[in-house]
Amino acid sequence: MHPATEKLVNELNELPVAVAACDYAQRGYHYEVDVAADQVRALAECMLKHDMYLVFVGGLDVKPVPRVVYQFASYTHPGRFVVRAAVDENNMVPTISDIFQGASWHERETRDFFGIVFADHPYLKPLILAEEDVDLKPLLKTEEALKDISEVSWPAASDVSSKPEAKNKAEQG
Amino acid sequence: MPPELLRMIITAVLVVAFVFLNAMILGYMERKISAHIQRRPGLMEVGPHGVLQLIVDGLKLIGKQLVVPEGSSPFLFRLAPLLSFAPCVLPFVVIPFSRKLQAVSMDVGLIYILAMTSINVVAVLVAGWASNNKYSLFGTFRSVAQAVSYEIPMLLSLLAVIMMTSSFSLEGIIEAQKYYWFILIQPVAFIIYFVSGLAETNRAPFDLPEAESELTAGFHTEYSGMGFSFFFLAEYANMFTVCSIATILFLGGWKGIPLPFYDYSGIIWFLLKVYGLLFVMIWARWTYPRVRFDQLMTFCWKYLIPFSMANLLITAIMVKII
Amino acid sequence: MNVKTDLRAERGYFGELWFGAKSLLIGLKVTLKALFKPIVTVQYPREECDITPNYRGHVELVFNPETGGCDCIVCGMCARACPSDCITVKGEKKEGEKGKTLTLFSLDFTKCSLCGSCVETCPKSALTYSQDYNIAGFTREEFHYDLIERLKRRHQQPLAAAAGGN
Amino acid sequence: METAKEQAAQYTLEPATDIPKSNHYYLNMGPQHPSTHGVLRVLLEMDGEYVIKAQPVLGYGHRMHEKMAEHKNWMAFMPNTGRMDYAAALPFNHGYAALFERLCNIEVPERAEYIRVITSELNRLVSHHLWLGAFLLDLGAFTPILYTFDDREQVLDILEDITGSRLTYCYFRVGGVCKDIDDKFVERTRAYIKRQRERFKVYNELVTGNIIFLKRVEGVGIISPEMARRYGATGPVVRGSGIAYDIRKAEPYSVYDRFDFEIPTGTTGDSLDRYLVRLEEMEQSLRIIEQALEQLPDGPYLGKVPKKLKLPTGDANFAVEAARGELSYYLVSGGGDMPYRLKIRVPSYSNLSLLPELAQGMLIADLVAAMGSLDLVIPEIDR
Repeated sequence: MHPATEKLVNELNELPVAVAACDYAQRGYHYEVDVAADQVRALAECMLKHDMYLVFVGGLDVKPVPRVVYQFASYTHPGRFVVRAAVDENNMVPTISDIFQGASWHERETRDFFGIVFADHPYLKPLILAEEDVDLKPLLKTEEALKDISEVSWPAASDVSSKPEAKNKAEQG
Repeated sequence: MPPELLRMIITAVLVVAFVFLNAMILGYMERKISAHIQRRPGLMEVGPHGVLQLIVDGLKLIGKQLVVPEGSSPFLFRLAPLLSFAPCVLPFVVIPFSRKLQAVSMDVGLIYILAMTSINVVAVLVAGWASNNKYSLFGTFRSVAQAVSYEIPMLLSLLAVIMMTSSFSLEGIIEAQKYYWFILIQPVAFIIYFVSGLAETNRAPFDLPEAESELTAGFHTEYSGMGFSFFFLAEYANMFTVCSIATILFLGGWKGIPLPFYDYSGIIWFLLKVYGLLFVMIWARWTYPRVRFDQLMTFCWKYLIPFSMANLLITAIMVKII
Repeated sequence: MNVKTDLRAERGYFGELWFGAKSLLIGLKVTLKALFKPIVTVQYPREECDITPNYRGHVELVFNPETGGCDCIVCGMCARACPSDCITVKGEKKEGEKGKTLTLFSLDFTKCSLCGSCVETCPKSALTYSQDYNIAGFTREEFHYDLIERLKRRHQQPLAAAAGGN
Repeated sequence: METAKEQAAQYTLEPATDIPKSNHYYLNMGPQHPSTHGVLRVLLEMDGEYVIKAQPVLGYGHRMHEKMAEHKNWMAFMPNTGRMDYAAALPFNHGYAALFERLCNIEVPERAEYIRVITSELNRLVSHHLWLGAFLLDLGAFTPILYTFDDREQVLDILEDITGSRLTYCYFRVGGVCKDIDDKFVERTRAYIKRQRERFKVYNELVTGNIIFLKRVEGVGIISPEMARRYGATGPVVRGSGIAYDIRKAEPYSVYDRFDFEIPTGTTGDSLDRYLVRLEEMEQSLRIIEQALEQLPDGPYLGKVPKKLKLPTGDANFAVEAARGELSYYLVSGGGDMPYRLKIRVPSYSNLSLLPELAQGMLIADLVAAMGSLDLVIPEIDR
């Protein structure tokens, strides 16, 4: 682990967030972070302080509440963080567009596609969709397609042995 | 009919005919040269090697509607192309194409030409303002500022030649180059004049009034059909005028080694020199990027004007000494 | 690795003039050289480029000279593999033959994204890519190809032409 | 907090300067403008020739690729990836194929990886050629675009011979590529590399050393490393600012760790640096291709892949260095063979998002130059 990443992880651990190291070869990122909506800004500030840049902000429509997915990486050392923030009871997440200015467009796009509202965003107008399509929210899942968060996450570390790709490999062989 | 009037009518017809012919030749030259510089064949469809393309284009432009945009000033909008075209024709009256071929001999021929070419900027101003289009207005701003500031080095460089010959008459200046061309002793003045000429005619790299990538088409964005073609004609007529002044003042006008067809050797030499300079103009256009507006001004005030003034001063001293 | 920085050098008043004039003349030299070089473009409708045999146009049925038709067994794999649903395959069972006989193979080329899934999934290799690249038309219906018809036309025309010659 | 909620819920909060001062005015640059390359519209608030505020307006070419991905298996979506970035489609192919390989743990034959690298780098050259011509066209030089297109055609011919198409490639497959390269390809590519090296001299003579060009791009559109980071800029934009960040080195994928190449970086982060970085990148791409052709192993070009992929539940990310910067596919899977959600992080999106800050106080001519140097592909931004 790169020392800079280590420092960041240590600092993140002080926040009330759940940081889990992942297998890069399997997932393509190094850390998975679960965070509550009210901790998003603190996390983003921490990322900014440690020379991370914002890769993207996106939405993920799951039960029980939709998630906002942030990805951070660094220009100088390997260390890719996927942050999943659950929206609060008002379908809202605080904006980080004043911390990472690049988040502004990503947040507007997420508002377009998922209807997730970013509190305090200075200009939350539709970006990609037309203004009359403000309630279209095309990426929201239908009731039957909607899955629980546990159904779209990796199985817990304990049952790594029963990973589906092991099965895939067996099929190939 | 009094012979003087007849002469005037013939002159007018010939001059206007020449302006159209010149625009066609230059249009063809420009498109062919640009094509070959870019390693493509260019016009190939109408006539052998596309020589008739410009006639077809002209007919097309005549046939097209002049769309007057909403919110524009219709009278001024229609006036501007004419205002641009008419003054461009007039300088041709005094240009000595050869010893014998000159419509009107004027003692102040040079001043007359310079006065006429300066009117063009008014046409551009009217066109841009009347179009009610922000891009056109931009083009106009730029064009006026550019034309006004480049007039200074242009005149200063010409003044050096005038000082040497003590004459404003074009024939007088040509006669003074009996033994050598003035480009040999006034190279700086020639370069300054030519660069200012490029700027005056809005040719690349100084084509800011119609900068395509910034202003779509600048002052003539809104023009179509004949309105546009008048601007087009005026541009080529202006180019010809600028190059013929350069030929007369620096390259010895129609003087040259006598050719077998004696009677016509003067006009052949003159046209050869003028079209040679026009080739350089076209060649430069298809080579360089466009300068930025403030750089255009900086170049004028920082380089052209000091150099032309120094050149004038040295010329004055040399004239006094010799 | 840093890119070259000598372009940013402070040159002074006359240095800049010298540098600029030189660079402009070099530019003119490049374009003048190009002026006398042969052209590299093709006068398109008059002459056409040689297209590589690997070009992937829309799909065509492969002609089987032994049967005089195509090898399609109407399994429908191509239609299922197509991401844009632009292939329709129909066949009917004929007496005395095993398997189905192809009666309709239509391609809606307006929807096709030229991915090649159909060709790759075909178990009998009965599909191939066409070499047509300058396709144009006035209506959408012109791009609804009947591939059986096209196959027939492709392999009857040479015969007819030869017959006409005799 | 209550007011913040109300504000955000309205969605129609106007920015402070929506009403221009009396001497300011709006200028619509695009969607049909010679220098916005495609359907980008930039709403400019101008004071004379100076830009006070620039607001890109997006979505004119939006096709909702992310939604389409949720309803298609990998092969059905593969053509879509090539249609996002029309100028360099193969890295987009690459990322998507490699993402599934990562999720399903599929081995790719070595030869296939080499073919992928070679063709991706050729495609990067195609993209940079297109950019170079268009950038100079923005600056008012008409001729270079014809020269770069002449060279670009050579690469396109090579790629067409292998992939079957010229622009929107659909060449990579999960587990390899769909067609093997042959000796003719190797030969032609070698010949092309030789030719291209000669051509760089022409570019340098005609453009790089030209005083007008230098004056137009030097000090224009300066992006500081800090600013690049705040906006998440990647690719040549961030390298122009002096940060040596390249996914090919930072998180080596495929076989990029086997080649010796360098990451060109600028010093000031202006348009000139971005120009030089891209030009140098073309040279580095040639180096990579040369080495890859040298090391090209024999073997199969397509690995063993189950007919129907079964995705594990979970998420995975795959980042590749596309021609314009970092391309990330982030896939969330709920089993089955289709993604539950696919987020495509495209480089131009973040690179363009810094335009409003970059454009403040610029001349309109500089804005055109700066936008050209960002190398935008609008269908990629709109997706």
